[in-house]
Amino acid sequence: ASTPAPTPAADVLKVVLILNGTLGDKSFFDSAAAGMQLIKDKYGDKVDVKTIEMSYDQTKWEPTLVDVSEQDYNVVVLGTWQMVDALQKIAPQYPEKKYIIFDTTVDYSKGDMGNVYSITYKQNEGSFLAGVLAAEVTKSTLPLANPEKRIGFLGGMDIPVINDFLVGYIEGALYVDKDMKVSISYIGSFDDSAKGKEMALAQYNQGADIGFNVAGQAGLGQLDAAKEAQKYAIGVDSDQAAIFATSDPAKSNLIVSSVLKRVDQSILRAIDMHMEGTAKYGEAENLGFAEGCIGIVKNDNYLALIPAEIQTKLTDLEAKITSGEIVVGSSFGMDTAALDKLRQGVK
Amino acid sequence: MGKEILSMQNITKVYPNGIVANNRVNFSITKGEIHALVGENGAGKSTLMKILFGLENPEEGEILLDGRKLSITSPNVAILNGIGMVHQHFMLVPSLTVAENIVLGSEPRKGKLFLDMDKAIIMAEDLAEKYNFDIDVRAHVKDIPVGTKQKVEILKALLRGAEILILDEPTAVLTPQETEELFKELIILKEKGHTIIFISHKLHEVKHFCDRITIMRNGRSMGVYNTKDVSEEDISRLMVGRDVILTVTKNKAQPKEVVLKVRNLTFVNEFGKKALDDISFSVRNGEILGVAGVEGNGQRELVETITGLLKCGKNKILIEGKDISVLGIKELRDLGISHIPEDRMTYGVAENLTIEQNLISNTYDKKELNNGFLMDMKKIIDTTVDLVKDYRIKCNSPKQTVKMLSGGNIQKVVVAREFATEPKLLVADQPTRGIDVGATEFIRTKLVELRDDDSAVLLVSADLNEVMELSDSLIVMFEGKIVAYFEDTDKITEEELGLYMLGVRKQTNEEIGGVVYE
Amino acid sequence: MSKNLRFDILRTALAIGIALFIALVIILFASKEPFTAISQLLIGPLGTVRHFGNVIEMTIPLVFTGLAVSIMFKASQFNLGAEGAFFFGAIGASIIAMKVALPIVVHPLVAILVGGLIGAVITGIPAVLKVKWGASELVSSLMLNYVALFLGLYLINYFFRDVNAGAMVSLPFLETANLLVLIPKTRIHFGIFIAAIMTVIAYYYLYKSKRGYEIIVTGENIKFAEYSGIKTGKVILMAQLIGGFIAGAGGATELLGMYTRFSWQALPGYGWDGVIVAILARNNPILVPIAAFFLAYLRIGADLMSRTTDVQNDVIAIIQGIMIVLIVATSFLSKYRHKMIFNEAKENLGETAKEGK
Amino acid sequence: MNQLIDIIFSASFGYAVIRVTTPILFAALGSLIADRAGVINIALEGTMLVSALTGVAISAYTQSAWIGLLAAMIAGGLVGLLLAYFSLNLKTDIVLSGIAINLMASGGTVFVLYLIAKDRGISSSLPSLVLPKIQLPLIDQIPVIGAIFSNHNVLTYASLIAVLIVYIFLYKTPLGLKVRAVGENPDAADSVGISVIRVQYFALITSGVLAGMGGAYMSMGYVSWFAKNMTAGRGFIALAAEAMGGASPVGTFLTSLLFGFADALSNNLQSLSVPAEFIQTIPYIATIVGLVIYASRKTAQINKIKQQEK
Ligand SMILES: Nc1ncnc2c1ncn2[C@@H]1O[C@H](COP(=O)(O)OP(=O)(O)OP(=O)(O)O)[C@@H](O)[C@H]1O
Ligand SMILES: Nc1ncnc2c1ncn2[C@@H]1O[C@H](COP(=O)(O)OP(=O)(O)OP(=O)(O)O)[C@@H](O)[C@H]1O
Ligand SMILES: [Mg+2]
Ligand SMILES: [Mg+2]
Repeated sequence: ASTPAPTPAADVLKVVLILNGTLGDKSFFDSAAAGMQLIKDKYGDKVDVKTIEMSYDQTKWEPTLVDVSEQDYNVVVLGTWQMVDALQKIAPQYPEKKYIIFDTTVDYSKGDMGNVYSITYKQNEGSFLAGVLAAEVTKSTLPLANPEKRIGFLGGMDIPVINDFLVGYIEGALYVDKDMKVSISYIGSFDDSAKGKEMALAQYNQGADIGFNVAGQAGLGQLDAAKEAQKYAIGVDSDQAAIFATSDPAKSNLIVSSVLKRVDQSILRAIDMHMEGTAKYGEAENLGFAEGCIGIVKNDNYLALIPAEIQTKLTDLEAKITSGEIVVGSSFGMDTAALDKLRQGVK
Repeated sequence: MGKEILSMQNITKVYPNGIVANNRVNFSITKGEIHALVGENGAGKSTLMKILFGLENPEEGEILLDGRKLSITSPNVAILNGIGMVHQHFMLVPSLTVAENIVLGSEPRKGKLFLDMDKAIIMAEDLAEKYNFDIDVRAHVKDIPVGTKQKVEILKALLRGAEILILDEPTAVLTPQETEELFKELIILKEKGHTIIFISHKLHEVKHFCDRITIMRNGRSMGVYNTKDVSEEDISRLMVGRDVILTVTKNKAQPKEVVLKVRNLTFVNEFGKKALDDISFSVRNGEILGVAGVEGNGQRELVETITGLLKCGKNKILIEGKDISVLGIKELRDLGISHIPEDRMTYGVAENLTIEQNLISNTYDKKELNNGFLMDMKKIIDTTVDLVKDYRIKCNSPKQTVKMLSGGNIQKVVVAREFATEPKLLVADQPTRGIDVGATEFIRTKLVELRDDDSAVLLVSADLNEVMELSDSLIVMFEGKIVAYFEDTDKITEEELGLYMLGVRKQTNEEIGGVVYE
Repeated sequence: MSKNLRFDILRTALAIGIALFIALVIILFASKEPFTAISQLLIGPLGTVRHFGNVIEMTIPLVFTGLAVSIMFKASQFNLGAEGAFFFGAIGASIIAMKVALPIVVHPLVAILVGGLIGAVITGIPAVLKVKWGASELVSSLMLNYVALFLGLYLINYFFRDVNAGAMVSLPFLETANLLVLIPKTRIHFGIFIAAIMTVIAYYYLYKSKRGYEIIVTGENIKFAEYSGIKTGKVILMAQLIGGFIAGAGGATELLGMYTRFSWQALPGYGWDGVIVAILARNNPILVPIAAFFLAYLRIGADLMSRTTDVQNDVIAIIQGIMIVLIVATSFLSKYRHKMIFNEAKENLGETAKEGK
Repeated sequence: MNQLIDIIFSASFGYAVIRVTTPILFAALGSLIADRAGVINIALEGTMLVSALTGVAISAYTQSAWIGLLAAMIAGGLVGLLLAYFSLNLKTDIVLSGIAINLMASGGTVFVLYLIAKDRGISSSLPSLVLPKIQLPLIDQIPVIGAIFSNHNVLTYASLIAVLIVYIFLYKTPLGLKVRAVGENPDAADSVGISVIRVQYFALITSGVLAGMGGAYMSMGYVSWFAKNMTAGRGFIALAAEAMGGASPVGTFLTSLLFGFADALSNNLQSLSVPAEFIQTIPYIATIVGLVIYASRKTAQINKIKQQEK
């Protein structure tokens, strides 16, 4: 190893999170880092946690993975599909290490990966509820709703994870009303919140009265746009109403709900299982409502704004999805033509 | 003799490349004199004056102004102490107007904040009128000819009312009349108590107008003389270290076939003005055709159309019978045209490249200098070392950048390159501008040699002395037209020529038609 | 001359020293383990073969864009086309690598050639616009980079996307297309030879061939070049095409050497890095690899520092900036240098004076 | 197609164009002043970032948007000063200095953001303020015009006034004349006693202040927070706009507006059935086309003159 590893106290679990990006995305990298904090909070001195940002330069990812594997960490946490190839190559070389990969799964047929636990999320299911909520709001008589049946979707980039949200969202909207129209914009960036705001404003100007942003930091522009245009918004990943609850209540009050993708919870859950010795290394798990890793925020705003019958409907649907009664489509494995058809269908 | 007002003592200047431009130079002037500073190219005159004006800092030595020690760290300090300077390589801002250039740095204001352009124009106009300079002060500097630029430079310095006025070769591009006019003014200034330092390679001017002379050689001062005690020959001997023949001897020309044929050439410039108006003439090999005229009467356009820098219409210019309107500059050069441009710093050299690189710009792609894909570096070094030696370009090595040469030596680089190809047609626009007497002699001799080797030469010069001495025949241009043709240059006088140049006289069309040879 | 060289080395060393000192101060402020951090920064890359390999791996693309930018800058074409050319060259090479079945050795070479040609087209456009209409190459190249980005993403996303992949990436390359890894335990690939060859060719082309001479003269004084008979339009176009070719080939090489499929979602930034490298190398191809290595070493050292200690990436950006500025600072110690020259000149004068006697 | 026309001719679109133009215009004017003084300012992007963060931080701390703006302008000026120091005193190549400053700004702002907001991405935890919008008294009443031109952020109007001020400064004041002279021929300026370095310092600092106002607009008007890398290339677009505008204030204004128009268009067009990637290229292609038209008109003029000769 490049650095002389300090001798670990025998019973301290050393966990490292390596992020193939940078923190501050207000999305799953931040959430994963928060997960590390949850672990530290829960286990205190019994664990040692560290987070490494590898930046977006892919050529650095594999070397870092090798580095941490060679060092004295017990568990390596990493995420996204882009890390899969490297992990499939490295994990078998370090059988004594444990790997937890989130938001994707390794191909267990490609070698001995008994030390890898994969976590995926049913974001399409959470997004389905957002679609239902948005469609209900636009049809409703809420103070800022208009008669037009149009809702908005603001994506960061035209990529599978974002589109997984989109597919669930569209299906949810159409579940409520076959004629529902969805304005779809991709910002082309996860940074440019000003552009996010512009695009959201354009959607609101075109008749959407509620929008759903799935664009990390850039998506926050939509919340500003909502305040400016006096329309509704749905947040993503974390409770976005809470971000502004104190600093800007006027904005916060327009955020009817947020779709949660609790990477933090899923990592904590994995370490819990590791501590208990029940961890499912060598397996993949697809987490959703049941595990508390996907959800939709029901905070005071939501409770105050959303009519009771819609609230009930959402709760019902959540149950139906959890039970498998409703199966929500996914963008994974969907080809571009099919996706396009879906998008054009609601324009 | 007035009292000494300025003295530079033991000045040593070493440039960053290690060249010692001034070596313990002493230089002093007395109040109310016109003091000439002469010396070979690269002797260190400009450097000494740049030090005085705060553009360069000396390593050693001190400057005393009125007996006070003064450290001139920037031109601003110099200006505040009443020192003004006219640089030969223009210090002008091309996109600004003449008036703006003149007032730059001491602009008249409207209120506290705003520029008073109207006042600036009036100031500039008054000044030009006072010195009898015919300048449109509203014109942009980029559009005016070199001679006018020179006048703007002079006006700039005069406006500031400098007590000590340094003129670094101000007369190189002026006509004799204009020079005369300038000196009248300088003498008025002198009588008012101003002191003038005058650099020139034209010794008769020095002899005529200056009180004392400091002669420099090789970075050292060779002493101070009263003008009346020394002859032009003495001065040149002291400068160069040997006797210099000031006139070129040449045999009568033996012109043969027509090489350059210009027929009914008209050129309209950007402002819609006819810079060239129906010009026709021919130049034969074995002769030098001179073009006389006050700057700005179409000479530049004429030269640039012939050499391809400006495009002309079909069948207006033919070289050995070939219509050049369809040819690029490359093809023209391949035909055997050489060109010494008016503005050496713009067209003549790339100042950040080495002397070597500048010397091969017209031959770099010739077989002799190339070995298949690569250039033959050894050959290039050999040829350029020879040229540097032949043309006495003063430098450490040909690998030195041109920027580090003195003005005259830059000119020599251009001349060496353009002569070296033994051209069929040489278009020379002021070939000896800024070149010292010794080198001028050499270049003029070379020019005559070229002629005798059957080159055709078109010589443009504002230096009447030069055109008259070198040309076999002569045309005079005025306002874009040819107004006179003299088959034999020896048969005219300077005064006569001046009348044609100023548009007072004009020959008949038949007389002018003589230069067409058809 | 050797004195000058010695001086340059001394100057650079001192500049690096000062930059490091500033870096140390910043690190002291930002870190609880400043000494580990600084040693990681400085000698981390020398720690293991793998880490040193990382430096070389990163040097390769920097050499390509550094050369590309050098040649374009030499012609005084101040533009950032290398960025777009690198990106689009990589796209072109990817398509060949995915879709065209060719034997080993031939396959990557064809892909790199195609990448180069596409890169040439990208930088050729600003050149044509400049030569034909006088449009500023700075603007058009900057804009064209974005066009290249979005057009490239469109191509990949709509025609070559791997629908089974969990991210917006292309299909995997065919095995035959990958560049050979040369040194085990590292990812140093065959591209290093291509980069070396490009460097030598670029050097000879620029400084020893007549075409290079034309580029240099045109870049220094376009009016003088025209006056001398050089067809400056053609020269500018040529310089841009060659620059683009090298950048495009660089993108292709990087992709085939370091990746198994196309997966960039943004411009990778090597064009900007190329500007840094070119300026560090004073646009001299032969110095480009040194400058590229320097930058790569700095970056990898910084990475190691952020990975193993608590110093964040952001701090590293600041340190890098300071280092780059100081090392290129030409006025640094210039007074001292002038004194040295002066003394030397004086000595010479003394000698000649003696000889005179 | 009808949909497209509806969009373009709506008042909200016109309003959006002006709003999108503001930050670019500020930075482009900054670029203009530096350029005219012969010192190309590549650091605009980083300057905007630094100022955007400063504005947020100081407005949150002082609870005054105006002090925040002032601080942002000062911060911009300081970045300009730093660039001047690097390039004019240390004599580091100015392009490289600019790139280095951008590098430092992108890292430094995140670093500082983390120190003050404990967040590496966004400043939303800070109670920062925004600058007010202004209702234009009479214009407000006119139907469509009012909707387009009234009720913009105070900095939007400031940017328009800045165009005028820069124009007057450059062409009607002694210092402006000096700036132009220095930019074109520093030797000439030097020879008449103008301190070239001082003028260039001034130009770079002013350039920084202007870019700083653009940055303040981003975080205290356009949106109400600072976010990592939020300028997203606007500094470079501004460089392009300035170069395309022929380094004249009015030209720069028009090209900034053109860019704003194209950008607003691309933001609105996604509802049409064109791939997003194509729409995202609109501003850039529009710029290139605009540039070519502009440049070719100039060459056409020259050709026309040449035609006459024949
Ligand atoms: N910027 C410079 N860098 C290096 N060397 C220089 C520089 N300027 C002048 N020199 C050298 O200093 C010497 C003196 O030059 P200077 O210009 O003072 O000569 P000069 O007497 O004015 O000559 P000329 O009559 O040709 O103008 C020359 O050898 C010249 O090459
Ligand atoms: N525009 C310019 N750019 C760069 N260097 C210049 C410029 N003008 C003059 N120089 C340098 O300054 C020095 C003096 O040149 P200048 O022509 O002023 O001297 P000079 O004594 O008038 O020369 P000459 O007697 O040859 O006309 C030269 O070394 C020259 O290289
Ligand atoms: Mg001189
Ligand atoms: Mg001179």
